[in-house]
Amino acid sequence: MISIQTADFDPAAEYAALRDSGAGTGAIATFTGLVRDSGDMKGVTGLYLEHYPGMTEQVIGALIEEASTRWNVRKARVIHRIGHLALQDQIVFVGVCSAHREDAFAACQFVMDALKTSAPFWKKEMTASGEHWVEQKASDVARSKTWD
Amino acid sequence: MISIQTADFDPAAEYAALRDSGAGTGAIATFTGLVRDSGDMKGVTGLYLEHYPGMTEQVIGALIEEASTRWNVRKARVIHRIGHLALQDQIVFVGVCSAHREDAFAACQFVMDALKTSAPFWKKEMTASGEHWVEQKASDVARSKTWD
Amino acid sequence: MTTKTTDKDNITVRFFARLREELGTDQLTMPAQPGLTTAQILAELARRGGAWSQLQGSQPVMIAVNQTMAKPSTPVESGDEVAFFPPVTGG
Amino acid sequence: MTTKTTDKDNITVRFFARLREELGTDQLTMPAQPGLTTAQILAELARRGGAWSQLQGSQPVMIAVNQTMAKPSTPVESGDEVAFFPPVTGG
Repeated sequence: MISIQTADFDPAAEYAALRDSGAGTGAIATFTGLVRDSGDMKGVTGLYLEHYPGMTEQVIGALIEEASTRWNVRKARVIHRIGHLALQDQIVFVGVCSAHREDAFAACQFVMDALKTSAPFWKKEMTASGEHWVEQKASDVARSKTWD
Repeated sequence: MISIQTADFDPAAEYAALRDSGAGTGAIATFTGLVRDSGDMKGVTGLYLEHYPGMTEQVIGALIEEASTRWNVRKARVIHRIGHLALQDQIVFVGVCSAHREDAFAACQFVMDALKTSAPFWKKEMTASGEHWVEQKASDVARSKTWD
Repeated sequence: MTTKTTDKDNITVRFFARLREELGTDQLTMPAQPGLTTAQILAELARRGGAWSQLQGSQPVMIAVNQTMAKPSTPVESGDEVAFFPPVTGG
Repeated sequence: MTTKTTDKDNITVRFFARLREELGTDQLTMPAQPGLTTAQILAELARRGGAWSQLQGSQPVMIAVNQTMAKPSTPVESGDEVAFFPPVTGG
């Protein structure tokens, strides 16, 4: 399931939903991204997140499908927030439950890594000295390519 | 922080404690292991977990320290249950918060992989046809060696 | 899943993030032409000058056609939704 | 962090999991001897025969001295806590 939303999310509720997946589930891996005080610039006070409605859901849906063909995935959940976010706010949640530990970790990290370089989101950082659009990081592109 | 306990744990409370780690935290990775209906045998109905008190805490403490020298780790939490567990019960929790996504994933997975082959826990599976001690898996040993 | 905002005889062109802000528009329509590609749309828009020049500048421009990642050579037909945007930075 | 259950002139030997069950004991003490190693302790215990033979059998036996992973060649002194157990299977 994929949600793109301005509202905050509750990782506890998401974990409970992932866990409710039958007696074959042996492993749940989750990742949560938070607004950090230093991104491209130091002294970040908040973020603005824009996306491409429709395409975003399509891209993330395809990533979950790809993960499901590569690993044992019993359930997967992606939430990404958009709009204005404050420091320490939750941005993104990826949760995967699987029969096996390695599969849960791999699928969760794959979806997260691939999302960063292929899902149409754009981040603007707010700082005391102004706002600016975040540049894509070569390290994120490299990291994403490790799954090819 | 490390807890070895017979009682269940609450991943939501653990996540909240990991998140409460300052504005430099950008990423939280968690892993939870559950009692699955098929392990070494099919039709598992429960587990019994024994450990070596004192040594367990020492080994896991050393793994967290090693993770902290290899990656950015702002906080790490390990909980492992012992005693009798029922199907779908939570067995183990590993949570790491970090400035960076890759570090959170790597430290969390490293601690989990290394714990499986170096922390003195032993699992006995209960099935309709009797109980038996679980054998260490070559795949777990191989997986753990990938971090050397 | 495609939620097209197009009309049938034209091509809808959308812009996001920094491009949207710098071009001062989030959407425009262009007439369809036989054999049209996304590269030709970029070239035509770049001829407007000013901020539009960056569509053929040194900064990378990502392309989607009907909400799927596309290339400069991807053909575009009437009714299609084309989008141009900077490299993505979500997560 | 070490919670030794030893007495000062002897070596405490502990067993866990399948070994504990099959040997029918979780702990015993042995007199310390100069130059003693964990391998010599295993050999001496294996001479008891029966289930004890497996301490020198084909199944791997893991060794800890004072709650730290050790090797067959690890020296053992009076007051030490030695533990033998099957490969671990937690997580």
